[in-house]
Amino acid sequence: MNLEAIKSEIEANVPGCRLEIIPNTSPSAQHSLLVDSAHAFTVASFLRDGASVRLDYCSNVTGIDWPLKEISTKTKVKKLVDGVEKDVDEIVKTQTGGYLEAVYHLYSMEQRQGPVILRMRTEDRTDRVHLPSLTPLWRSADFQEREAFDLFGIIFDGHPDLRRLLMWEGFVDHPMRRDYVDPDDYEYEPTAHDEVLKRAKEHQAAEGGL
Amino acid sequence: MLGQGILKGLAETARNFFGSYINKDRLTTVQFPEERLPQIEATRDFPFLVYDGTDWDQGMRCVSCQICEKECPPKCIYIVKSADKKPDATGKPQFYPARFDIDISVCMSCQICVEVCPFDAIKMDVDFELSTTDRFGGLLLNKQQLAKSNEYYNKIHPTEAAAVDAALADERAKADAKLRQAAEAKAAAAAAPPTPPAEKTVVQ
Amino acid sequence: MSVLTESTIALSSGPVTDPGASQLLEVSMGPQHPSTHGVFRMDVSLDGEQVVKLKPVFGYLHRNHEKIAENESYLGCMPYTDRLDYICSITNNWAYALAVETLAGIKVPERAEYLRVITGELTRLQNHASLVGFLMQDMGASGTPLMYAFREREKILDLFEALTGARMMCNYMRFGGCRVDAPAGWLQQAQKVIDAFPKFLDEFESLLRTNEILMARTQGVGRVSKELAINAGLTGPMARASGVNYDLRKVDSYGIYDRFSFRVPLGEFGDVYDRYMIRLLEMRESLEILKQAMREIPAGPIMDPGTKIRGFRPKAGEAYGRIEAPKGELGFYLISDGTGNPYRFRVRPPSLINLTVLEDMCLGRNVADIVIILGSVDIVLGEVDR
Amino acid sequence: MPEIIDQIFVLLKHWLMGYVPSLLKPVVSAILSVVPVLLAFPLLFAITTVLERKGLGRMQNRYGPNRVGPFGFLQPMADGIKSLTKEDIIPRTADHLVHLLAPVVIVIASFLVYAVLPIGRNMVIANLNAGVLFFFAVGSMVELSVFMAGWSSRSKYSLLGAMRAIAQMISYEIPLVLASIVVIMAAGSLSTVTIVNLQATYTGIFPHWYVFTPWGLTGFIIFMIAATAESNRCPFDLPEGESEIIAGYYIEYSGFKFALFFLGEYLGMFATSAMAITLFLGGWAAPFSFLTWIPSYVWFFAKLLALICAFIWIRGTLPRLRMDQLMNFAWKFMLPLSLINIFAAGVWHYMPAGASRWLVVTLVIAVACVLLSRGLRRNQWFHVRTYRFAS
Repeated sequence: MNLEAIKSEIEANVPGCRLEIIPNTSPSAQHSLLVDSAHAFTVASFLRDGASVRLDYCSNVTGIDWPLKEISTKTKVKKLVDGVEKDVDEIVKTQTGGYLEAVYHLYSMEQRQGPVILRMRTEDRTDRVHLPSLTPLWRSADFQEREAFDLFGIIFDGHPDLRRLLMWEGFVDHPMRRDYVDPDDYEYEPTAHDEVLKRAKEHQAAEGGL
Repeated sequence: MLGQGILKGLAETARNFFGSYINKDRLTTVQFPEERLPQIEATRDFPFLVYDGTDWDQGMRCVSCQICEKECPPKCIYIVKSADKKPDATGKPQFYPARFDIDISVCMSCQICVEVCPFDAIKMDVDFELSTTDRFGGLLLNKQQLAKSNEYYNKIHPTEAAAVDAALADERAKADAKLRQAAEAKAAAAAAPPTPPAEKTVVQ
Repeated sequence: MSVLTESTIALSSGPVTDPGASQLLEVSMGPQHPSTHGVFRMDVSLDGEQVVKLKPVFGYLHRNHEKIAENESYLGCMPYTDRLDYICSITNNWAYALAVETLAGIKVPERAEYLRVITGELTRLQNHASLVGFLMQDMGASGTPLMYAFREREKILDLFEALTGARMMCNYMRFGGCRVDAPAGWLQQAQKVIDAFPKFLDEFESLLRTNEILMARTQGVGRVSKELAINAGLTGPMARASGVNYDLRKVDSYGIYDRFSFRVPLGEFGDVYDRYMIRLLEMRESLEILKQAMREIPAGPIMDPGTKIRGFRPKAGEAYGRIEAPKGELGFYLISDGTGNPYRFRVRPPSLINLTVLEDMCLGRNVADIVIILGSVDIVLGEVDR
Repeated sequence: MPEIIDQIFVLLKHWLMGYVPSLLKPVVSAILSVVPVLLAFPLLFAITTVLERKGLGRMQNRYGPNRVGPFGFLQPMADGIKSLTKEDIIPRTADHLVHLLAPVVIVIASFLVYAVLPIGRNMVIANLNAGVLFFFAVGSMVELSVFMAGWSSRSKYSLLGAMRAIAQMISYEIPLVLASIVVIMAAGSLSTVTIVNLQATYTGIFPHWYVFTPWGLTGFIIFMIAATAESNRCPFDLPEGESEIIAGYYIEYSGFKFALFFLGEYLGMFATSAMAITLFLGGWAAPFSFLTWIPSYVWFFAKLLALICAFIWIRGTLPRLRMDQLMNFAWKFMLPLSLINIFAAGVWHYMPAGASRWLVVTLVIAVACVLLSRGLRRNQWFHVRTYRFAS
């Protein structure tokens, strides 16, 4: 099954959607399709009902956190310095990430094909974290989107019952984010590790002694 | 007829009731403290440190390379590497663990430490009666508590231990041969006139 | 039976405005309840004994497995997968190993593939056996079927111990093969267990297959239509009981499953009885696979020599690997950024996703039915909450 | 000599009574009759718990209790000590008085019914001429206790359990009483002593037990099924519903109160079994005329133990029914069948003795049985299924 073909089929049928194939260089060669969130629902419902490959089964839904990362690459550039051609290191800074991603692994039970991997990206990691929910299309996304909301903080618009799934009501942070810091609310127990003992001591001091 | 399936089921339980008196296979229960299952060779629970010879401290195979500490998934191993070297069982000077603790309340018996150890120094024990009233100290085993002899290892995992012993003996023989070769080369070199640069370094 | 009004028992803090109106009894089933198979809770609203609302509550056993795995090496993740679905650790190992192998393009030697199939199918046998036992226990059969199932499971666990060193937390597979080869005599011992297993199935079926009480209790209870089963992503015996012909051993034929001939039983009604029977039938098919695998297993290495287990660093990329675990489709989604730790490690837990339709199955049924419907889903909380 | 052994307890009591001043005679006589019963049946309870656990164990291919005392037979002692030393927890919102009274009431009610049960020849506490009526009247006090327990605990599970228990016990009381009517029709008396005496005669070597007639057998089976439901035994243990509503009406009980409930339940089971023996299995009468030399009370307890074993066997095999199925079974099968059984018994009495009445009555009951079970099946469409395999 060809992702290119699916892409062109979607583009022909869903006007205005922006699609991008994210290549996967690893031996698995499971390339994915990045969908803009405005058209994601239409694209997904087309994939489920209209496309030649009927993706009736949504296997896996998950979030990924891509924090903003600066990658500096050193390149040697030949430059004319004082009239002499010299090798000069030039540092090119590129920024990647800075968004949350939701990934859907879709299969076709009817035609026994797959996976077609859909990705959606939020605009940033703080307040514009809304993505359309695909639960109305696939019930199997129900708990998994709730989990992604719980652990990553992606807000799925249109989800029928978007509550925390694994953490308790009233928990504030999203533990699966890369920059998550454990709250200091454990009951520490002495262990073999000095580091833990130290933290325990600090914790007890902060709590006002034993 | 209503009740046929029920009667069939009743016959089955009756068969099992009487069968359990006749057929020993039906009763899988082992009356534990009096009766014990035969030791299964592959069984593992918590790691221990192997030592050669008779003195546990001197014969310890561990050279404190700390690979197991790094690889341990729940991070239950705690090693302090020695500053000096001590001769091991073969007499070769080696680093040794100044401290080697395993917190078996954290250990999950995954055997990864054993797999990654390049010196066959850490192996899995089969002793499971480890309950203690001291929840923290009692389950934190130190170097001495962990040290068990190679004979013990041979007793609990005979096949595996035999293979390890053979491999170690092989390695040692190779090392000896190498040493001998080196010594011979040295002797040969000593017989030959000394080279000036070597002398120079000595002088310095 | 809407006699359970405010006047008889304090149900909520609100005042009684209309004593004649039917009020709902809100029962919190779990987390301490003998039939929730662990620390699982259902907020149930009852009208008499009829369920009008049911909301599952998760997370009592949540330990953020995925976060732990992000801080572990690829090898270090393996023992943690044992603890997902602690009844069938070997298939969890397999799914993870398969995902890593897909990610890094590792080939698995022949003998290791056979060992994987043998241990994987033994796992399926013991999982299904204990599940049907537990289901009957939920139905109130005072332990007899459960004990028969455990008697057989014990023999399979003995096999696991002889092979992997542990009864439940096997930690058996590695990417690129298996950790240890079968010791001398193990295959013969396994053959004996496999040969004796049909006797247990016969016994179990004569005890509880045509039993009228069982049929009355389970038939027509907790029905899931085929369409809903597909849409809600039900997999494994749950989906097949609803008539969805989707067995990853056939669909993906991962490993060497295309070499074995076996059949996939399908249910028609998608009720509890179908789920129960599908599991009994699947055990027979597993035995078929085992027989063939035991016959054909070749000699040879069990690890891919080119794979470095320690300090394993796959190329940057991602992979989704899935297998047919006893409970359904168990998938691992891995993203590598080229370092020694997975950048993202996601488990697709079949038990959790099979619970999606729990409320649909229970609405309008009795309290007694909730218990057996939940029992027929086959959940393990270690996997649901991760 | 067998006569003396048979009557030894009666003679012993008479001998002791000779030393008692006449003023105290009624009181001492009552005590001397009641105390042995108060001792014997709790002892039987202890034995039954061990038997049940060992029997179930063997059915499940386990050993069962075997650590306390020889072969584990002192296990009930250990259990008793355990339950006595356990903390007695009363929920804060519970109705304390009713919560305390409920286990007491169940034990009292269970003991009261033993007054009319003939344990052996001339061995009955009170020979009431309305003994059977007394038995059912007092026996229904158990329902009161169950409701007291369920309501006073203020737990949702216990309330559900109590509701189930009330519905179930009232439904099954009707077939229980209707099934015993056939015996009263045959005996023409409500006195348990008379009923047993009528059965303790022999034709050749065979006794005249009512169970050896078609209507008697049907009555006995109906009675036993209803008795299982009355004593909340598997497969009718819905009020307790271990896996559903945890322990039903006694979920909030702990320690010795819990043990009292347990005792009450078992005593109830013994009592209904003893009543079944009295009505259908000839009470203390020996099964063959040449076995009459064995004391009557031995026969009584032997029959009781046999019935208890049957209860255990059923418990080890069957899963539990659901509430609506239970009700359907009571009202759509048991009740009509017991009514038809009464009719059949009437036909029996008006037909001349011989093969013809056997044939007619058996036919009536068999046809009723088949039709009713078909009716039961029509509502519940269950059947043994066959499965297809994907290609």
